Amino acid sequence: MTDSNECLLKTVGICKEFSSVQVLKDINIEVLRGEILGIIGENGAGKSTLMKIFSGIYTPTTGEIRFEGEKVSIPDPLSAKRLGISILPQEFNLVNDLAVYDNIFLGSEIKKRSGLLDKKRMMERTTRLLRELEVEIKPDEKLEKLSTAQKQMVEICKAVAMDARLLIMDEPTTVLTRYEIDILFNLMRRLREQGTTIIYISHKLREVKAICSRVVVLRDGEVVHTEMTEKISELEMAQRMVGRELSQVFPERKTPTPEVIFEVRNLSVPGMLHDVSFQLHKGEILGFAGLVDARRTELGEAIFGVRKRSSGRILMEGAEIDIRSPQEAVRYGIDYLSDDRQGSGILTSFSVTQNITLVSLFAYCASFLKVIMRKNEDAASLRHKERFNIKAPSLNVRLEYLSGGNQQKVSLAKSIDPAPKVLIANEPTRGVDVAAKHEIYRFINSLAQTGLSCIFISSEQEEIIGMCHRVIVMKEGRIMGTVEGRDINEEQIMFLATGVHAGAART
Amino acid sequence: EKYLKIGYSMPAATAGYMARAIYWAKKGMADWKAKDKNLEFLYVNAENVTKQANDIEDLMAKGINVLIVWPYDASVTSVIEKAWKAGIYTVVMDRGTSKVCYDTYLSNDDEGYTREGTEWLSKQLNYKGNIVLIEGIPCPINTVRIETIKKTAAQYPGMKILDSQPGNWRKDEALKVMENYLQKYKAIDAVYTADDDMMLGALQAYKESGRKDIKYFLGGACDKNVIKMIMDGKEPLVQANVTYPPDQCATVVGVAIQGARGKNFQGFYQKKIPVRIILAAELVTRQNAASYYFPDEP
Amino acid sequence: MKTHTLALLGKIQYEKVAPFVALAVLFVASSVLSPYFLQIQNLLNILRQVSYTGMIALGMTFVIIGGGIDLSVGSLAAFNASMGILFLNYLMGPLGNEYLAMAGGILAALLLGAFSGALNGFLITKGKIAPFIVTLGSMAIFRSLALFIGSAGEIRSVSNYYGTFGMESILFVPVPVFAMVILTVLLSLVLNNTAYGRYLCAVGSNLRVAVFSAIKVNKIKFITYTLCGLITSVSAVMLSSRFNAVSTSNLGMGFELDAIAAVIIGGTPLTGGRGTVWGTVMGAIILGIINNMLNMLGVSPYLQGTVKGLVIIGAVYIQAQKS
Amino acid sequence: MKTHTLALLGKIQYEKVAPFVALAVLFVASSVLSPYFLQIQNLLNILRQVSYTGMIALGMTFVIIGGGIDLSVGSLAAFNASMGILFLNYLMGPLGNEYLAMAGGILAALLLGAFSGALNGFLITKGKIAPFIVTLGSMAIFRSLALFIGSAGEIRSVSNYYGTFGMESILFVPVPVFAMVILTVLLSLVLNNTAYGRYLCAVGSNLRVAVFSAIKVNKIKFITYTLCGLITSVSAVMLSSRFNAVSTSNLGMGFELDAIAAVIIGGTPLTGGRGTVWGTVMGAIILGIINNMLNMLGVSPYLQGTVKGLVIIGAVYIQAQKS
Ligand SMILES: Nc1ncnc2c1ncn2[C@@H]1O[C@H](COP(=O)(O)OP(=O)(O)OP(=O)(O)O)[C@@H](O)[C@H]1O
Ligand SMILES: Nc1ncnc2c1ncn2[C@@H]1O[C@H](COP(=O)(O)OP(=O)(O)OP(=O)(O)O)[C@@H](O)[C@H]1O
Ligand SMILES: [Mg+2]
Ligand SMILES: [Mg+2]
Repeated sequence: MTDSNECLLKTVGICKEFSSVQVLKDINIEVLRGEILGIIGENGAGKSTLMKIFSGIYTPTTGEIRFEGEKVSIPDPLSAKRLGISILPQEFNLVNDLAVYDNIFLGSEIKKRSGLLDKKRMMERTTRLLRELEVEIKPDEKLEKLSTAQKQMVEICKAVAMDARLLIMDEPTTVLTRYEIDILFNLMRRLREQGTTIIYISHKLREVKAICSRVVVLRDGEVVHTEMTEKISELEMAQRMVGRELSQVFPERKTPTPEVIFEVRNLSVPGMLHDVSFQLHKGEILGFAGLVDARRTELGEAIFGVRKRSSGRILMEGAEIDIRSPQEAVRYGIDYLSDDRQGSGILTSFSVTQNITLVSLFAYCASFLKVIMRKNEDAASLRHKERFNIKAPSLNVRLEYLSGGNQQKVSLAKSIDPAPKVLIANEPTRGVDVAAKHEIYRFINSLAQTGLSCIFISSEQEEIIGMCHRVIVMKEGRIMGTVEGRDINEEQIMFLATGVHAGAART
Repeated sequence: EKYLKIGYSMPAATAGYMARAIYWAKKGMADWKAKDKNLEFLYVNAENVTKQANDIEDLMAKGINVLIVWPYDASVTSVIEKAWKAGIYTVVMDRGTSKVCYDTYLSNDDEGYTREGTEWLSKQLNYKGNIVLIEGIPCPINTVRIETIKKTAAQYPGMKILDSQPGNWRKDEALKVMENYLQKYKAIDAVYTADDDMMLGALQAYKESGRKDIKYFLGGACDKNVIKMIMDGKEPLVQANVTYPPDQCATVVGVAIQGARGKNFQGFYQKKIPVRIILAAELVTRQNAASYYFPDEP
Repeated sequence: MKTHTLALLGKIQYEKVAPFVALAVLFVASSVLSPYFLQIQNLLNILRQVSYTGMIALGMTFVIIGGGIDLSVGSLAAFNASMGILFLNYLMGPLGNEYLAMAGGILAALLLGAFSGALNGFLITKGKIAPFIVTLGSMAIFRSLALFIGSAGEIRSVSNYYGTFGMESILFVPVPVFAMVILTVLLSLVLNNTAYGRYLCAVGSNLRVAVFSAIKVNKIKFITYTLCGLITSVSAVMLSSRFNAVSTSNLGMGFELDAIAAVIIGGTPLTGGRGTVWGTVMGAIILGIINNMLNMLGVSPYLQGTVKGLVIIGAVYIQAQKS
Repeated sequence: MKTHTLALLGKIQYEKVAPFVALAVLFVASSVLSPYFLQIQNLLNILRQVSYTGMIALGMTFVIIGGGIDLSVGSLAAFNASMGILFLNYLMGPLGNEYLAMAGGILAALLLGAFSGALNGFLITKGKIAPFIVTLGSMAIFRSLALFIGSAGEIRSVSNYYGTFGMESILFVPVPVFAMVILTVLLSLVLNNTAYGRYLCAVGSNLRVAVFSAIKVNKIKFITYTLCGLITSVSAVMLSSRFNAVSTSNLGMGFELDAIAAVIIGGTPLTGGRGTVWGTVMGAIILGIINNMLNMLGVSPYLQGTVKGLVIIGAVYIQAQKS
């Protein structure tokens, strides 16, 4: 037991029920001043819920919170803010209709003496913050114009902008690449020096080990382990949170057939993509690496038919195809898994089943009237639920009641349900826990064995390196190069992505 | 002959009666134009008082020297006054203004309209019976009419007004109201709506209900179908009507032209045209119905 | 876990039953307040009185679920019914046979209805114009066309039978009520059991996701407005048959507000994405009962608005709370 | 990169200027079509004619940006103006001084207006009732109260000056136009340069985020409806001064549709989250020009609706395309 003056926040027997199901059971944790505390656990373990309790979005069913030794109640976000608790939530918490700087200062605007907004100063501070994070975004850019990764960076700025005493980061790095993550970590270290306490949630155990001083492991809403990070290995962390031995991470890669199933020639999108060409072999997993604003998302969207191409040809099984809309793409056997889960991936107001079968719905319909056959639908979604072990109270629960990672699993299930020949997977394992990741890797791999070809966009280099047969590296909408076999390693990729040698890129 | 640029502003056709009024207004304008080249008509319709105020301003902007206006209600007075003060020969019709700001006023007789009706109805029921009313849209003329009905009926102790609910001068709404009356009142002797659209709606509700107690349905303003009914005499429930002539809208054109040119009608010894002309509300029965039948009206 | 599911379902369920609750409360209140309310005939009257806007509200439900709105329904009804009757009258000559002519007229009205709706849909999808504006415009256009062809007066049908079929009853149930019930059953099947229904909700709840899910968004919207136009015409035909005529100046006036009100009172959010067809029917009936009671209690014409407003707000308040 | 961002900016800009473009097109067309159109007096007329609904539309803009809607503005105007005049007339006795009485009456109307708006806001936030329903209800309520106090007739003011001040001009600009311009400047300042403005957009764009960002959502909504009520009363006072009376049965009829139309034609989406105050003014003027031209060209009354509808749709179509 540490005495309260070096302990910033302390929970005593916190429980949380959602409509009579226990999500958190008797949580007792301490957050020490100036530490970076890691919290890990399977999808649905209760991490975000706990954080939402700290930030006043949920109130605990029972139990109490001690802040600076005193018992506090945090009924709403405002009181959390007053205590100096700032959260960077798992799902984007940004207003699309407002500019970047408006978002960063939303709720804590800088005002002139006249009471009017001091836009100039807010923009200046925004520019400074963004520069600290080394992202190139205009402070007065409309948020909706930004990419997932860029939004994430803005989200980070927003959380940092109000210099909080306790900063909670719920999976901030899911769409970030190694490069930005290093920047983020430097920032976090600096903050810690300035005395900010940080709670850091992630499924990337490597990061947890790298940045956190202590780690708390949650399983099914209970604290099962607390440990100094130097005393615990990644593997052990993983086993603690899953509660069983883990199989080896990446499955065996079988070399794909030489047959080219899909090809892109000189694809361009004005101001976005410049003369992109590549080939995809049957059964191949083709990785796309790059930093923020590599525009891989754009490439994916352009192929899938949601972005207008100015030029370029697309060939499927040798024949040229003209994709002008997602319907056509899907008809040709191409499907896309979006990295912007709630923005364009899933419908939070729809049930698990309804989401999973949304793209492939006709396959579950009878007669020309397209009557949905519930049985088949449920059967299918049940298969997916088990395969990815989606933690959901039932198949007809609205997705808003699922944890982030489980939503991601649904999103993946949705994109593979139509059994595409070519899957464009953008950040497929975003926010998914280790165990589930392994399942997903194994699954995609097995599909590849049976002839599925996959365009694998990911910001996690381990993933890319572990999964892909070939890796194409992009930068600002151009292909910088391709690495194969032996050459698939960090140095090569970073070199192509940044144009600088990895050693230098890292600082 | 003096060249007249005549602006004519009326409320829009929101009920059957107004449609007929507009028909006559156009007829009046067409007839006069046919026989006199020195006339120009600018005709406008308004859905509400604000629009009507705008209309009058627009007409003035187009430089009219005669204004014929059927005010939505007296609240438009001050706008009309502006035109009048600007030296435009102003003829106000039907619904009055709240002060004298016109050269001539031509109107139907709202009080006489429902007095005639109520008297007839009372007489038919020999001054004893239960009647239900269906009102129009709550507004001044409606108030005048309903008040008059109540006043007139009050003279006869036997005449009981059971209820008075708004049917907004609409057939379908009058029908609903009547359906509900029929549930509410087990014995009704007559239905008075002072409007033929509403009367037809009420009549239909009664027919559908299969009840036999009601003896008279009295509407008003001589819808051509109703007049036909009376002429043919095949519908014992509908035996009379009272005029509220929509052709006032045609008459008024003549009044305005004569007045603006400083003439008067045949047989008047005065130089100037009368300041106020009130058209009689006439009782229409099978005997005289034929002369009130205008098959061309909408 | 079980309990959890049930609880969640429970939560979802209440939304669905809320309108029924509100209706029940109103129903009980009415039967206490007025001795006439519970008469079978009165209840049948109410049902028939609401059936016309009720049907339209059903179409409106779909439109609103899809994230749109249709202000044109009222004038669309007037215009199509007018055209239908004109066509009927025209057919009487050549065809001679009254029934054929009637069939022709009705068919014309329905087709034209679907077409008018499709026109809205076309402008909204291809023209990329806000539904509110498109239908505000077409509201004005359809009305003025109706006024024009009927010079603001009545358009009567020359067939007498046309004037009766809308008033008949099938085993005590008035025809329009019958039509409304059938439509309700059909539409709730469509909404809950067909791909189209599922897509409609998707489009309404998040357009972007719908697009990424390879849903033909424009097609769905187009179909929906067409459907709404068609259903509106069914109601229009029934209504005009009631009077064997159309009053071009005021048939359908204000229907759009009544319909939208019914939809929202019925528990479908104006923001779209979800909704219930049965709820809408409840909403329509709630409005009908209010109007009926105003007459039954003989509320002064001036104050009727106040009472109506208060009750509407109250009815929705009941729903808003527990859910 | 540069070009990229520039392009984006360009796009954002067009949204803002689109209404002006539409207006320009209409303006040129009108001046070609009618010799009377360009007369100073006519242009001033148009401005004054639109200023009344224009002001209301400004309040409506805020409501809509906040993700709500207010159908009650029209009857609210009638009710508050009536009360204001009654109070004025009452004051004439004790105070004797016409100007004081007038000030009193106007003040009363404005306060009552704010209060009425606040009532809407209260029901929407605390009562958790959909804005559409609340304001649909209060629309009926305010109207019926107005009818009640004026027994459906007109309420005249006994002060003559009251009837003139609204018609006067400040350096050739009619008072109501002046008021509209001032309001527009103020409100666009509020929208773009105050925290409240930001919060309003946040609330309308994404309620969840607004809540998470520790914004007092209900307070923002409440303020907005109150503001709308207040502004509506400013317009109501001007309007009643124009008539020196209020037609309780008719004043403000259909204003809600005109106002909402102006907002949307002005480029503010009905879904809220963003919007421009100046755009709304343009929208109002566009509607005003359309009405003016219908008279200037003497379009047949029955066909006016058609023309109006087509032009409205066209005006928005122009905007919808390039953006
Ligand atoms: N609003 C809610 N209503 C009902 N159940 C909920 C709600 N929010 C979360 N849950 C449930 O609580 C459990 C924990 O959710 P939580 O989001 O805290 O998990 P998590 O640890 O953040 O998982 P992930 O790593 O995927 O983000 C999940 O089973 C989820 O289904
Ligand atoms: N300078 C910029 N200004 C505005 N938007 C930009 C800029 N640079 C890139 N974008 C946006 O970023 C997106 C492309 O970059 P993005 O970060 O998505 O590449 P990415 O490889 O998809 O990133 P991730 O790997 O995280 O998906 C596009 O949506 C584009 O609008
Ligand atoms: Mg989480
Ligand atoms: Mg991306």
